[in-house]
Amino acid sequence: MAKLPYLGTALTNLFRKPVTIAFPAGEAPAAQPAYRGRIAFDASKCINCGMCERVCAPSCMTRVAKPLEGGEPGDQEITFTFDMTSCTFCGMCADFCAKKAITLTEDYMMTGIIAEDFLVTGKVIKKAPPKPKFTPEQLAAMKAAAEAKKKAAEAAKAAAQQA
Amino acid sequence: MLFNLDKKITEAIDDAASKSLWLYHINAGSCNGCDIEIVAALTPRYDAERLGCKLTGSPRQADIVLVSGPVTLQSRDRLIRTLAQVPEPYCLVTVGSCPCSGNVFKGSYAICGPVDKYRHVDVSVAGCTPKPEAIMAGIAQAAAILKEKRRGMHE
Amino acid sequence: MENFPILAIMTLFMGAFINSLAGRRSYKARCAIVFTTMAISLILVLAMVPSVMGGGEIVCYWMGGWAPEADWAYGIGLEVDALSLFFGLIVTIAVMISGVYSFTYMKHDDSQVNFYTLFLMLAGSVLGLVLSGDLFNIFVMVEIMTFTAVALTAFRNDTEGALEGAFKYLVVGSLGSMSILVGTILIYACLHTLNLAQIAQMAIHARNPVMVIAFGFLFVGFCTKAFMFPFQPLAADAHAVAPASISMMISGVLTKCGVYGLIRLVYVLFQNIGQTHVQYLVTGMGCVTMFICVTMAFNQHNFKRLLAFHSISQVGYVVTALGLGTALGLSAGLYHAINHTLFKGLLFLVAGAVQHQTGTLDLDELGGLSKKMPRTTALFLIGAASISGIPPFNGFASKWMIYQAAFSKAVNTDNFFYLLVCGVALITSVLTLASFVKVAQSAFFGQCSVLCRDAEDCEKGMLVPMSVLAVLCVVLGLIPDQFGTLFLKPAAGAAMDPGVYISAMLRGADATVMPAIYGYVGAWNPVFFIVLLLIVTVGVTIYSVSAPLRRPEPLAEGDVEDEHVLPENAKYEPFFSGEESVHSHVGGSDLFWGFKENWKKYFSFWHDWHSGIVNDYELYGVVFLAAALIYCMLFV
Amino acid sequence: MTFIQTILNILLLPGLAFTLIASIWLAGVDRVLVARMQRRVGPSLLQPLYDVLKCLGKETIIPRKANEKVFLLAPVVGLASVLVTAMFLPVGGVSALKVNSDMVVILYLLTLASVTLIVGASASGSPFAGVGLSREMVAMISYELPLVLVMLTVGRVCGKGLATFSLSTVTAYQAANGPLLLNPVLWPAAIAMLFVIPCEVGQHPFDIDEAETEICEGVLAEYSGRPLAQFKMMHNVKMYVMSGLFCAMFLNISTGFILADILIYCVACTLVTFVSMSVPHAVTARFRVEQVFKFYWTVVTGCAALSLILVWIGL
Repeated sequence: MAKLPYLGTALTNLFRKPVTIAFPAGEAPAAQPAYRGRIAFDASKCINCGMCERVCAPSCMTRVAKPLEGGEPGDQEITFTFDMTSCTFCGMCADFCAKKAITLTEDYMMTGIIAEDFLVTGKVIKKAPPKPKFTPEQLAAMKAAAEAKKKAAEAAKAAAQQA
Repeated sequence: MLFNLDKKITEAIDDAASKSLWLYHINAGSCNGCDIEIVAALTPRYDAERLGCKLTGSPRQADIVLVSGPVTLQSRDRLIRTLAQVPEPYCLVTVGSCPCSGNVFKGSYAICGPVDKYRHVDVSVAGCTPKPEAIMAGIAQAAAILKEKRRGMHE
Repeated sequence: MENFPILAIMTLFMGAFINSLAGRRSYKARCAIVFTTMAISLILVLAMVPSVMGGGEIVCYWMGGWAPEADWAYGIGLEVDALSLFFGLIVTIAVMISGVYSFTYMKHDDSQVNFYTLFLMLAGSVLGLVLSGDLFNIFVMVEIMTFTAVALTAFRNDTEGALEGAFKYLVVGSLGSMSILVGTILIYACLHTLNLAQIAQMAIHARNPVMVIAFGFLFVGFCTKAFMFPFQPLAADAHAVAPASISMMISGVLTKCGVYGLIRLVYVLFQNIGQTHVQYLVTGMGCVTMFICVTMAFNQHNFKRLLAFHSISQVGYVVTALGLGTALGLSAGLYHAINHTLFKGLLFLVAGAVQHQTGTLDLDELGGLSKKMPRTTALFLIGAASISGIPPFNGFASKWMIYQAAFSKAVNTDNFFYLLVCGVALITSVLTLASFVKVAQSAFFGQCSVLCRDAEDCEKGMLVPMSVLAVLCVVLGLIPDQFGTLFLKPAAGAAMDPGVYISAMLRGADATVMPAIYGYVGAWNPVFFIVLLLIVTVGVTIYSVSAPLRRPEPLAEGDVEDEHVLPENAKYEPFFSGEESVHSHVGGSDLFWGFKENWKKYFSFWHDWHSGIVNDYELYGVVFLAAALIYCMLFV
Repeated sequence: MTFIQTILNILLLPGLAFTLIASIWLAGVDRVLVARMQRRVGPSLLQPLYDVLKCLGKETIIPRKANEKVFLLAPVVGLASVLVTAMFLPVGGVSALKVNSDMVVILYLLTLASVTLIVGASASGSPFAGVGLSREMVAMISYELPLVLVMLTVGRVCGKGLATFSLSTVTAYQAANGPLLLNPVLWPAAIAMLFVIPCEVGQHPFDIDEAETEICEGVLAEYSGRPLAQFKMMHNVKMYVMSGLFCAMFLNISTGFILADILIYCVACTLVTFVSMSVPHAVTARFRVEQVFKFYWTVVTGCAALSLILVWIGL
């Protein structure tokens, strides 16, 4: 028996219930708390700061910007694509996201046949800022006019003192 | 033939093919994380043997080839050679992020991946590392594909 | 009919003479002479089979018509009973096949006339030995046999070790001849006759120490001729260097002479096989020989050396069986004797073919011959299966009888010794199998070595004799029952009942002999199960042949076998864990590491024992002679 | 009538059909039991059948270095030889084939099965197969000695005054005197036989010849498709043959009713499979080759020899 330490265990195991989970037939068990699984991207929170792309080691995300259709000229639609087959699930993007737009969920069941099965995408619309009233030239002209006016006034003032 | 016997035998074989899945595992420069999870899928808690899985030692007997690792320069020829030696029909399953994309190693001078540059990948399991449940789900998906492939062979 | 034995012998000697006169002319003339003489001799021996084997007749011939007067044999007699004829058949068949094989095999050697002269003299002397009815005549024949065999061993004296092997054989072999001569002299001094029948008639009454010593000397002498235990290094050295057809003669025919001598000695001349201690002596010798030789064979990496040790090991089987002293044991021994000649001859000829085609016999250097020499490989597999006792080949049938004989002897006498014999025999059989697996893997399967790359199947002149032996191997395995009734039963009966032998030779003499304990148990009947095996095999084959097989496609352009094959085209390359396939042949000396590791001490002891020094071997022989004499004095 | 009966015996009851069903059953039960002992659910009972059928449907690759004929023929002969071996086993007192020394025939036919494995491996030209066949041969040398001793012991006990290597005599003796396992003198021999079974079959702790983690399936390294299926089936049938041999030699219980006898035989076979194959499989790691040899030639042979000596001195 000394040389076969598991003999007793094995024989008693015969009369015990198996410890196997029901999974392929039944429900997949939940992952442990704080498991870092599939990325969830909340586009509404994103401010398109780009920090996530900057900290991602395997560069698993892409940002594609294109002009927004039907928007103001200069408005952009930015597509965030997170490729799960490329991700290391390190969580850096979530940590650095100022607005908590990126979170790592507990969903680990990531199997697929084509690349599209693994993509997490989100679209952010970037509005062009409102137009200013004067162009820089106008501003400069206005500034120059004001300065000329000021100079003229000073000159008039100096002439009055001398006289 | 008598009582459609040949058809019945073919059906029985097709049926058996999706219930007996022998795995051959190729490490194409993996960090061993995924390898451990593959073995974990065979442990009592997950028990992939329920699906008929068994690890074999030779590609000649494999039905499902599991590839892990980003396909390094050293392992590229070996991977291709081993895949060439697997008898048809078989399924190629990549385990983890590396064989799909190269993961953090992407762009290195020593990486020749991803795997689908060389062979059609049937099922990919993403994760770094994937959990054993995910690997089993991938194997189950591969079993379905294997059945389809076999049906395709008959036609 | 009376003249047939002497004609059979003299034809061979005359053939030798004519050959040396006329054989120099051309290759064809030589072959014609040799073939004719061998054929005539074979036909003469076969012509005696129906009456001697079937009718129980005993053919007697007195040289020069010197028939016995007043019940006293003066002349030289030839007496052929079923036992002699059985061995005569073995001899003539083996000679025929070996000779035909030599025609092609020795084609490229020089001084072939001398070869065939010696060969026919060897054949004649061996046939003379087994058909002779005179003890001194037997000695003369043994001498001729030994010297021609020595000369033939050294025939290819340009090869390394040929002269050395022949010299060892000569020196230690002469110890055996000397023993036989001394034994003969002592018997003549006691009984004043040299005729076998007369000795047999008188020896049973003359149980004095001199006769016992004579028995010891003769026993050792015949053991030497059969290369039993302390003499096995000679066989190994001689076989390794002799031409293959001569190796076949030495193992298939010369050792059988020793066996024949032993049977005549213990069953007919002294009739003391009924004594337990004689049984111990003979059976013990057989067991020790078969076990030590098979383990020695395990270590060899020269194809023919390995076969040589196996040859002695199988002779050990024969001697063990005949030492049991029962009819079943003797039948089993005789059966195994003829089977041994067939399968070992086949294996030696295969080794010769391999040497002929590749130029080497070193198992470490051979490899992958099965693709280059498919026919030779098939023949080798038949031979190997036979010697390892794989059913349904002949080795199995005779080994089965040997186990049966040993086991029933053990049960009947309640003696543990025979049970051990049975166990040793079974284990030896497995070890035999193991070393033939080694040969198969090293030489015939696996990857093709450099030396074997250009080899091809040998010519028909060599394939045909080998095929004949292979067919005989299969046939004798399939009809053990019929063969037993036709040949073994009369032969064993003749040995078990020397009274008939004596009265045939000395007509009217009263023959007092030991009571014949004759009961033939019967061989196993493989027919039923062979049929079944065939049915199942055919059934499975049909299904498996209909399968879609992927035969290797030819190599793609730019790919070189064994050197570089593109990874994409590697489907039919052997699996090397993904590495590029290189030449890596598993085989040769280190194949059975797990076994040898545990037996390191045993193997190194026997390795040192086989020192290769002729002085040592002579010493072993002398010690064995002394031990045998002491044993005989104490117990027999 | 007897001819028809013989044919039926060969094809149905103790013969082909029964053998195939029994071997699938035993192999399946073994896998399930091993799984249960490791607290797993395990595969379905028909898993060995699925494996074999699946292999039948796969492509058969003949490697370029292989000798095609021997490569394909070896598994056929191997399967045939174990099937024929199974014919000699008495099921409920009836055996399909009888010769007067069937124990020796069984011994040699089992050897033949191993030899086909070796020759097939040898013909495949793979170095892994070379290593595997060397190990298989050493395993064979290891178990052959105790097996022979056990057979001698049983033959001695059952064939008083007669030379018997005959299984039918052994079963007849047991039918008259009760199973041999009740005789305490034979317990060491029975233990030795229980150890011989897994090694002969090539079951887990002794599967040194096809160690998939060390030498890439060893002897089977180059086999795929149909020949592989034949070898796998041979493995299953061997499992039944060895269990059946143990039952015939030590556990033959006869009630007089043939159906009950067959049932008892099946249960006994399953039990033997469990004790000799499943339990060691579940609790031990694989042996090394020289450990196997040492273990068999010391411990197991010792057990068998002890029994033999005890029987011989008349206990």
